[in-house]
Amino acid sequence: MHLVYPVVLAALLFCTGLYGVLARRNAILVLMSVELMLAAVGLNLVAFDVWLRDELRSGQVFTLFLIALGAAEIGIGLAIVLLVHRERGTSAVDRLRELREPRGTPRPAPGEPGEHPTP
Amino acid sequence: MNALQDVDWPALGPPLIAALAAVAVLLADLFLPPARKGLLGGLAVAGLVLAGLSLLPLRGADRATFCLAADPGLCSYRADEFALTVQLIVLGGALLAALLSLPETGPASRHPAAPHPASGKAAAGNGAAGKETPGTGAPKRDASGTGASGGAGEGSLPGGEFWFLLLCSACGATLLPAARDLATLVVALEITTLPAYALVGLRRRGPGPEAALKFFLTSVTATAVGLLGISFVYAGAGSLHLSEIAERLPDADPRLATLAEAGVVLTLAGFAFKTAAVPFHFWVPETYVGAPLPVAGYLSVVGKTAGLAGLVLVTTGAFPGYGGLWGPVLAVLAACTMTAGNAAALRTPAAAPDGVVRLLAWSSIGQAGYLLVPVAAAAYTAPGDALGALLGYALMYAVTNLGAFAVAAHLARRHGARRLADYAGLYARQPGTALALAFFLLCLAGLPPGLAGLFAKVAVLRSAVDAGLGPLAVVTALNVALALAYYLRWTALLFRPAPAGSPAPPRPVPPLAAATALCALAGAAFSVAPQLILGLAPGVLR
Amino acid sequence: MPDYFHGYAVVGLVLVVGVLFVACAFAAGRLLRPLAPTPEKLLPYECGVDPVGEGWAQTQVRYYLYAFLYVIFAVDSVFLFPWATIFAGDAFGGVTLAEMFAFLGFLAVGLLYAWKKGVLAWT
Amino acid sequence: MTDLLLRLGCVLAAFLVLPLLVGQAEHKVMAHMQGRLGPMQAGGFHGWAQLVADGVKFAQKEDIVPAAADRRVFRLAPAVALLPYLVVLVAIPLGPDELVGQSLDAGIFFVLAVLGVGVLGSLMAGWASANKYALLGALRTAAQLMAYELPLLLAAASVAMAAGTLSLPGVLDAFHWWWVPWQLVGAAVFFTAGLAELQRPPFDAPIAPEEIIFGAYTEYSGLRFALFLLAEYAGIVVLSALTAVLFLGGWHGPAAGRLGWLWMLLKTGALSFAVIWARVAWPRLRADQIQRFAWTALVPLALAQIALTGTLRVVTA
Amino acid sequence: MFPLSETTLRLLLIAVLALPLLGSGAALLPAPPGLRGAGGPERDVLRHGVTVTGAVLAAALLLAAGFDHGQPGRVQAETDVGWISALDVRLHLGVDGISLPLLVLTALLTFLCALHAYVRPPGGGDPRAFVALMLLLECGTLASFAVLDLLLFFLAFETVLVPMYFLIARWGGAQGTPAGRAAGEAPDAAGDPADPAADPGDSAEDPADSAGEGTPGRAAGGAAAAAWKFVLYTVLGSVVMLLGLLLLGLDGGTFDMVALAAAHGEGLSHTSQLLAVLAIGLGLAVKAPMWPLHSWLPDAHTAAPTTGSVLLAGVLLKMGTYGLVRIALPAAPEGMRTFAPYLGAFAVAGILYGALACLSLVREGAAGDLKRLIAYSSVGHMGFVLLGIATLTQTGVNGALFANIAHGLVTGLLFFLVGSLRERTGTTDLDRLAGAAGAALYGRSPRFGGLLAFAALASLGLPGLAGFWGELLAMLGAYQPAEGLSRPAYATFLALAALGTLLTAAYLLQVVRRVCMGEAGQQPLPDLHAPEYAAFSPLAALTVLAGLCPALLLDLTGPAVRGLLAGVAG
Repeated sequence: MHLVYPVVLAALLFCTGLYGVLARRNAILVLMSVELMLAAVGLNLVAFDVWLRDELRSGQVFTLFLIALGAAEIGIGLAIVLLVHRERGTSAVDRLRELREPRGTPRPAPGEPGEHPTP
Repeated sequence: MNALQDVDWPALGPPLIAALAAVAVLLADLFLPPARKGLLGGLAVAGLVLAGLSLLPLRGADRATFCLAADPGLCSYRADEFALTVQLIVLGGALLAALLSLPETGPASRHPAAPHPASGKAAAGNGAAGKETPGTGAPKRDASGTGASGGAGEGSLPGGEFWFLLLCSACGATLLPAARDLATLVVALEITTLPAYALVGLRRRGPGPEAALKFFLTSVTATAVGLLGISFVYAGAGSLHLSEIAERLPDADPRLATLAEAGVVLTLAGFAFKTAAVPFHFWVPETYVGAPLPVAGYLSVVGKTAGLAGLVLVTTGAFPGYGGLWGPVLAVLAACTMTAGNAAALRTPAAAPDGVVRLLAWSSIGQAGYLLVPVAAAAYTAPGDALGALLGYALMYAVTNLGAFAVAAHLARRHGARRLADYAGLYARQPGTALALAFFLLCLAGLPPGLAGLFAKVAVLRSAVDAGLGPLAVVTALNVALALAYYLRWTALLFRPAPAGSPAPPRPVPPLAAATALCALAGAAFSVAPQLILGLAPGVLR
Repeated sequence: MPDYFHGYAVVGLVLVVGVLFVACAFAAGRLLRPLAPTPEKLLPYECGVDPVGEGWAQTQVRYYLYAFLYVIFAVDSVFLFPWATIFAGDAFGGVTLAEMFAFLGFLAVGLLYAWKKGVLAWT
Repeated sequence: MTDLLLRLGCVLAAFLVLPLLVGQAEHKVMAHMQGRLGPMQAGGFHGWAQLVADGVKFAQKEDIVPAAADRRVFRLAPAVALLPYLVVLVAIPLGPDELVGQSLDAGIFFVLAVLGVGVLGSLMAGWASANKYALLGALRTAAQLMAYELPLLLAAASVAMAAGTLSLPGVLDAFHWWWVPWQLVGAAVFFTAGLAELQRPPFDAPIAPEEIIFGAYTEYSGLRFALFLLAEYAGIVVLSALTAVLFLGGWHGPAAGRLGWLWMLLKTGALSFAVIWARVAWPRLRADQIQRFAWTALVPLALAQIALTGTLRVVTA
Repeated sequence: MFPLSETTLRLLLIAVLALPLLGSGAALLPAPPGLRGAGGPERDVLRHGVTVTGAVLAAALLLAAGFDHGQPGRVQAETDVGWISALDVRLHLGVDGISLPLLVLTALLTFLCALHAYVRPPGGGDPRAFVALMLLLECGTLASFAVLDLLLFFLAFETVLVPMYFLIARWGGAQGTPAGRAAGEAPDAAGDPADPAADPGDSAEDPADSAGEGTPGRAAGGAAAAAWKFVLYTVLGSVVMLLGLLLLGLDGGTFDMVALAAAHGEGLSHTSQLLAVLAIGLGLAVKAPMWPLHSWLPDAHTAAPTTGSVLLAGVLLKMGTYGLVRIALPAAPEGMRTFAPYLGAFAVAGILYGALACLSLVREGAAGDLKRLIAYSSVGHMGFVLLGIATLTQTGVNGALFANIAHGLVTGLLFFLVGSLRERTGTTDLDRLAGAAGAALYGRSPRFGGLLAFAALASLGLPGLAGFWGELLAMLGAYQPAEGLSRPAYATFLALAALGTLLTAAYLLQVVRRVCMGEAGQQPLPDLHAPEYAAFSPLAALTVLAGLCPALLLDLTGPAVRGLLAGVAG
């Protein structure tokens, strides 16, 4: 089989995943998009492995590892999302702002009392 | 032909002992009666110490294991000087972070009914569904916003899970610098970071989960991108062993040249994230603020060192032929990273809640920038010297940064809001603590009497000058001056007279005091004899 | 290599046949069956009671735990299969046995942990 | 080419006929065990055509899609539930000497993987129905699948270890009679877990009519409902055949050269009978009992079986 | 004078460096029972400071005495031990004719400062910290004159930063800025910790901000802002200098100053010489300070306590010029030659600028601060030093070194005097001090007034006093600059510098007029007392001595300079 088909498929998968990561607000969907990206990588690796006729089968072995990694990531990720959802009632990434950098603490303007403490 | 690999078990000692300690803690947590859960911390610390001691017999040796039966030169694990030094940093960092955590991990048995499952947070009480409505969520948010908005002091960490996760992460970080093929490298990296997500969110109330989520999503995306790069590299080189890649990638099929270059860049991007380089640095302050303080310290040192070690392995180990590609990229990254980190740290207001953690977070980004300088320099010179500078700097940074975190953790026991202003007058009340913190900060700033920091910075700059990276050297130098402003500002605060009516600092607790003393001692030793950390010559990575 | 793909080509063919079969069945069904929708008929069926609320209200996050356990163990067992085919090779001997027990030990620890933590007990 | 077409035809035929046989057998066996006669009218002789008649009836029923449902997913679900069984049948050997739809290198792996897809059909159905009982049933299905997939995999892995191959014909080639006692625990685990995956009694909490109407299939009617039923019986066939191949020697038996296919069918039939028997003999387990059984009984047993297999294999080698 | 063995000299030099360091650490510890005096721990620690600095001074004098004056060009008392092999850093110490006077000057000034602090304990906080910081500062300054390794030089350069910062920020006062305070304000408030204006933390809210606009009009947080400005300027300079040092060391193949000086830039490409001199020169020029980079100095001086001002003017500024002579001049002669005219131009600009700024400060109604005025005058004086260096001639460089020392003595004395003046009158603001009529110190406190006038005259370069020779030699050097340098340009510099001396004389005489003269009959002020005599008389005496016997110094520096200039001249 020609290498192009799986690689193009993987590229499409990856781009879909990347789009999802960038465009989705729901944390679960972002998570799923990431998994899509990982799947694309796995496909890539297997395809290259077969194409290269790697005697060590590195690509396939690595893909197995990736599957395990992906599973672990999903496990932890879902746990975190659920926790956030329970605490905040939302899993939309852009609504989580508690930890944002505090912006522009108002400073007394020149001339206002308080800037020059008079002894 | 013997298909079996000879496994050099002693060489595997550090990660292996860490992993075994993790399992031991997990099992002990299950069977210890609630009253004696305190032993878990001791067990974890002992495991880390033991793992650190297992480095001793490996000194000076260059041992490799998990080699291919067909080609004994091709190994997946190599305990050379680079690996051992990074392992030392990682284990030491983890040990210090563990000491910092000791006072915060209480007996997990305070809620006997509430189970703490494997991820440490997945359990839902049976009535959990009711909590999902925003109505009940809102007051909680308010409470955490007006009160001590930091994670500090809001309940203790669940002991068993915390130590297990910490040890797991340390195990991964210990494995990472010794990995010599991309699969091992990636797996080690993930073992390092996966428990870290859980650690960040381990305290379920407060901002922990949010921090964990942000950390997680960004990190996982970066991992995916990096993995895509690795798959391209694999296509070009036909192997995952670093040295094979180094040999074969430049001679790859010309049709694959672009693919290989894209792979190099993407792989770098993935690892750059782990070191919190610009533009992948935005998660750092938020994550540090939301995480328990010891975990933030852990991330800032161990996580960063691990990521950096990965970056070094990939750049100098696998892509030495592409120095012209990644050298400038890393140089620009380093410059941007330090500038962004220092500029933001400079803006941190003294009165803002969590200012301390935010400052430390931004400063750690700035420091990451300095740490990237030698890596970039390694593209242009013999990598040995540059990596020596890198390791020296990393050692210095680990000791002093964790020392600063130790003092911050100490003060956070009384000042939950973790404001910079809380440090005013510390010298008048606890001179020892104040002097130690001042020393750490001056080390980080690179000013005498923090000679360790000074010489580490000199070494970094030297590597840049040596590599002919003049502009980068200038930017670095200017950043050193910039960073000085906020470090010195904090230092000055310590010696300021204590404001009337401010609460007295908390009484020292032994683990924190021990951690502070350890860091101070190590820092002092490195200051008197900088050759201890700067004499490392890891040579060319194979 | 061609053989490898050939095997799965047949599988794909079977799948196509299956899809055709289902499609034919639906097409035939469409010709045969009546179509007379009413609003009542299209309501969710709850044994004659008008539906209230949504399904998620009753959902327990607890199910997630099983998913998590599954993912851990199933992914672990993925590693078992490639290993299973070669572990009894001549050169390995007791080493693979030790490996196996290490592997089983990990699984057992995980199981023990879940059990001790009360994940497997349903109140 | 003709060979290929023949094989395909046979697989399709088996897929269409065997489940019906099992279904009819269930009607009759259950009835007799409960002291009834079962269907007697359709077709004349002991109601042999009852299921055919059922099929015709289903095809004529209105196909209702609830207004709130996710229409596309709702309609697709039955096909997703059914097709994996058809695909799996390809890889199951009927007799020696390539008497199999298609011999695959990674047969065990393939079969288990494809079977995992089947449950997706139930989940899709439960999700798309917009019915809380359906959703609850789907979630129970998912939980159950996850709990039992693991012992299933482990038990199958034990066989793969014993045979040193993942190919199903390869397993049968390596078979010895003493495998049966050796892998007995594994066989029991595999069969039980398979039963649970099929949501057959006593593991039918996901579709328990007394609690949640009909679980994920509550909103289905007509042909789509029939397909779900067909999937259930196809599942019984596949499970029995797989158990027979993996643990009972498949076509092995006296005069296997000529009568291998018969032995295989007999073993499959006997196991199918056991499935039906279980439905009559045991009361339904509660959802929590189902979970506990999986994690505290089957998984440790499967692990023990792997340990036993591995040890014996290495020691005897 | 009397020869000491090389080993003794070596030990003496090490003692000179190590004593303050050890003393600094010891100052933070509680006094041992045997050393506890009656005055309580505060007096104890201040006495400790005097003891240590006294010991250092003694060691330095002994070193100077044992120094082989027959061979001042040779590095003596040399210690060379490896330290950080990875960075090629060696503990290479030694003194020659250039560094010896500076070393002694530093030890002397610090001792006098310690004495001054013992008599007048500094307000503003813990004296333990004060003494520790002062000793650390001494250690850093001494080290920068004694080390012969580029990176060690950088280290010593940086060492002075933190102590100086704290001295200014914590013990300094903000009262010096014009229009800063209301007239009736109690002078003691200057260093009061409760005073928010003097509080470093206050402006620590935003150091960059306050450092950026630390204009004289800004009163609040003056000390802290000034300290920030000092640190930021110096650090910026020193990191740039570090780059230059690294370039020099890496391209030259060694970080050893002696070896680099002996090589006279051989093996260094023209480009790297240029870059190295540019970077090193920038860093040192900030410290020196050279004209456009001087703006931290007036603020720092004004805000610093007496000790800080004295050490800053007397010692710290010398580190910049010393570095130029010691490193840039011999190691990168080509680069130096390229930049010399620019250096000269900036130097002359500094001379004129300093003089004009002083003139404007001394005007009536300008609310000029005396400390600020002396600070600006320092800019002018250091301009002469830089001009001397820029000539690249023996005469010029010798003059520069002489002016260096002279400026240390005279300006140190001036700052001491102004500090005492503030203690007496509560202000250093010329207008408040003198008003329209003059402060009439001659009448109110004759000896004090006389000494002030003496110092001012020394500062303006009256022949027979220390200030004269340095400026004269620098100008002589400019009259005939080194070969290859544009003569007309230097002639212009010469002319402008001469104009500068005139202006200097003008403003200093004005100062004398306004401060020392005036209507009689005002309330008398306390005259000099014994401790002040002890503190001021050595400086005055040395000023006279240097003015009368310049050969004492020039004999020391001359041969050493000849060695350094070999690359430029040859």
